[in-house]
Amino acid sequence: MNKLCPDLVAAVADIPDGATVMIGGFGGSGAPVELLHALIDRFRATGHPARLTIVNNNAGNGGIGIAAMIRAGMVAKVICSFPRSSNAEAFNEKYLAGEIELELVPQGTLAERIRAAGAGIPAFYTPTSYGTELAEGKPAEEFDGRMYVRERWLKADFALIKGQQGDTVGNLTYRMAARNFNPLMAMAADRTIAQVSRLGEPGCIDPQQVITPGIFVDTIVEVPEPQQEEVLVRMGVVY
Amino acid sequence: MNKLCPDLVAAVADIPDGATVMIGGFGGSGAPVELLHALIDRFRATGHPARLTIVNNNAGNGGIGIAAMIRAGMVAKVICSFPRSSNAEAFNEKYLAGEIELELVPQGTLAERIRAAGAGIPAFYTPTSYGTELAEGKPAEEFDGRMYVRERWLKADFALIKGQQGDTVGNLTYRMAARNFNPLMAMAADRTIAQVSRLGEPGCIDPQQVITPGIFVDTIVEVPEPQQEEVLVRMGVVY
Amino acid sequence: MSGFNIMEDKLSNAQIAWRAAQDIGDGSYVNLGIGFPEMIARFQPEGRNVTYHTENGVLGFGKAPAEGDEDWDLINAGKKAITLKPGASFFHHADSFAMVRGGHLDLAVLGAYQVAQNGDLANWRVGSKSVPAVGGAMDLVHGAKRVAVVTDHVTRDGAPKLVESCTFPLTGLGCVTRVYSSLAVVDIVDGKFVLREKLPQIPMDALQAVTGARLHSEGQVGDLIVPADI
Amino acid sequence: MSGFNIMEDKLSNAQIAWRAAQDIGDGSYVNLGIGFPEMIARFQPEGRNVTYHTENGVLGFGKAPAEGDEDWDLINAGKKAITLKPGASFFHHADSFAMVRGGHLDLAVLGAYQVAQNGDLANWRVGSKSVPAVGGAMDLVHGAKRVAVVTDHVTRDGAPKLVESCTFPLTGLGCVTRVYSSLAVVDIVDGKFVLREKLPQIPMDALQAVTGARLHSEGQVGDLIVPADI
Repeated sequence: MNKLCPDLVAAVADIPDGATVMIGGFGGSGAPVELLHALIDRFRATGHPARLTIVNNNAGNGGIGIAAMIRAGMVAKVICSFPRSSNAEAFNEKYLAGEIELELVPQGTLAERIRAAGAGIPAFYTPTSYGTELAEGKPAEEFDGRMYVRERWLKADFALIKGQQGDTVGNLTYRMAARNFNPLMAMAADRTIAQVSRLGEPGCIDPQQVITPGIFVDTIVEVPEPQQEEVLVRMGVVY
Repeated sequence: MNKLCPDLVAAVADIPDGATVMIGGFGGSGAPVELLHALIDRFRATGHPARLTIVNNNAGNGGIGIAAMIRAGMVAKVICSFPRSSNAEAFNEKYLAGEIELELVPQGTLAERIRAAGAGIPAFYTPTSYGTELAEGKPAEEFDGRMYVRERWLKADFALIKGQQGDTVGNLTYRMAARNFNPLMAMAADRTIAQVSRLGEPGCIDPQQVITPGIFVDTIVEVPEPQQEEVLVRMGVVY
Repeated sequence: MSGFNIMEDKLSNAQIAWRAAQDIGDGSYVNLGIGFPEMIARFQPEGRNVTYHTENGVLGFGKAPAEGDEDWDLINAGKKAITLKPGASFFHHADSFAMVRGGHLDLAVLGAYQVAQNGDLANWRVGSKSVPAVGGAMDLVHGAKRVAVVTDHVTRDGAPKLVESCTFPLTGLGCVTRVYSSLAVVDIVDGKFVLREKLPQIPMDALQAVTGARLHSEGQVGDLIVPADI
Repeated sequence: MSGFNIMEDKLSNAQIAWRAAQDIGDGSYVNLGIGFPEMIARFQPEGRNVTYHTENGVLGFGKAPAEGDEDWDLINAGKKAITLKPGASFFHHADSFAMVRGGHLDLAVLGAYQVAQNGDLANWRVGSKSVPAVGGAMDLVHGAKRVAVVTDHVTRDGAPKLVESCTFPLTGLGCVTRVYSSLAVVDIVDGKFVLREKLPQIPMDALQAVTGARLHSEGQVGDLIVPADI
């Protein structure tokens, strides 16, 4: 019941080759940089986990985080809405060389597919992408005189997320717009691993202010002064 | 932009005959008792609004709130999951006399249909009720080897909800388990009318602690010491 | 019949609840249905940490407050007053049923009118005369990883509640995995009732006689032994 | 052609943004697309209260902070640093797109590669060579109550951006209701471009010549007049 994990190495030790891994964050806000770097360390030391499918809004930026995972060669596929960014060379090079697969999903559909997975909804209808190439091959149907596309849930084996305040039973809060995809991914993965800036005992978060209830979190590791992806990218850091 | 309404009478003045009205609350927690009683006052004085369709988890309890609306004769139909309660005579009598229509919806499906309406999702699949009489007439489909029922969104003309702290742009928090259906209904109605126990200026709620963002609220009225439905029922109050 | 009287010698509801509580593992997330199933929380074995979920948006609640200390904004799905344990959280109804439907609960325990050997459950409506009410039962039976039933083995009239197929309106198809009855513990495996434990005093043929479908056994049938002082 | 040079005499992006800003009513909830549309917020007329939404989960944000004051956990969908106004709120991505898809925004303003006379919009991808990226555009065009486009009237090569039908990959079908271009304000009504305003200097035939589909008019065509000092 105590979900506390002593260190980053142990937190990511169970992710196998070929896993689908959701990674929280939008741009540089809410990205679990330390968890990702621990995963890269493991890959460099052992060659595992390889051939990962990554789910994130973006496809990495600069030389750290997801971009560093891609460059390290551990990512086979990216499911995202917006692979473009200010420094997206890591993804771009692999993509244009045909070395990485891309599943492009409209941002709201991506969010809703992840939420649907967490909520036990295998499929839903959305007006988004109807009539566009991103709807090709998907069932379409009319409701109340308007056309909609049917989308499937999107599940993952693991979610790596970043919270602000956490407790040992897995309750989480998020800092400002760093919330983004994190609470949704926590619901949609078989195992959710959260890094938090502050860890406390149960009761340290007002029950009315919990954003992610602990039932959605399996492993929690404290990273007291987390790095901010945007800051690292601007400093030109390469991991 | 200032959504503040000076009094309860004005807050409910626009609800017309035949409207579908979502009413927040579960059991006695989170029920906007004062808004409902203002609506009853209006009906008694003017005969309007009549023939309402009410959406709530329950179908009224005791002699106040929804039960009093039913007894007053202003309700034509109830959409709910659990019309039974400790003192459900108001609904039971009308129902068994064939004077009120009931649409029974499983509780999770009710919540999801309301959320879907707020989120622009016209239909979704759920395993709930598959193979039961509540799924009769609904499309069913197999996903990943399991059967699901297709459910439609549930919209309303008005939502009457109860918050704890509110501000003049419509942001809301809720008190403990009084949250229940209130945030969902706020999203799903054309017009959402909220009573709050405390009203403040914008900024009085930490942006990270807002549960219902103001975009979902149209009218807000302060009721500083709201009555608690459960307490009124236990006191045997009849409105 | 070795003098066993199923109306007198059967387990009480409290004893059934005790037995069900023994199977709830440390660290589990559990939803207990309104009424009889709620009683299970009282018998949670010491040293096990169990987190209780209630449909109306509370995770991590504890016992009922003392009379007079109730806060009616802090209730469970049965509209009874509850208290919070440290680490509790509140959420709205859609998030609450995301927990249910999304398979995040380890166990849901419900009552039953009838359970069929294929796992079908009927527990929401007996006839068509009264006011129907379904609540969250239909969601719970398709959401939790395990769905157990606590029930008397027979109705007040002595009719079997474990049946070949349900005659009452269904709550869910093929959803129940284990039944804790007043006489036995029965699993549902591949469309069959598999007897795991029975009261030692009741002969096998007497148990079969009050069960509406064939009871199978796989290896040893254990003794259903419950502390007498419950 | 009365000496009108569409490359020199056209409105600047800032002037187009100013014109678009005039139509945003008091009390509106608005999403401004990344890049050029974001500029509209600068020209919000005094006395009007407009609440801005950004896809990554912020409602009620204000201007960019001074350089050096950025907090990179407080950004907009374009990953630019923002500040909060009193009454702001944070929410997760599913709730954010519930606002979008659920029809809660009064207006979304986007850029365009092409807009067709039936309201089709192409704004996410030009060819198949580069890395495709769609973001929230496909959600926004089907969610907001009104979808407006701000754009140059023609491409850098002088090709019309208001066209009979889009040749680039579509973002959404029949979704645009108004176009603010560098030469005109054009509504889309029943599958037709209806000219509402044009720069007074540009002759009607010159405007039609750089428009890829027939410009209709209903009554008076207004003068598109923008302060010169913008």
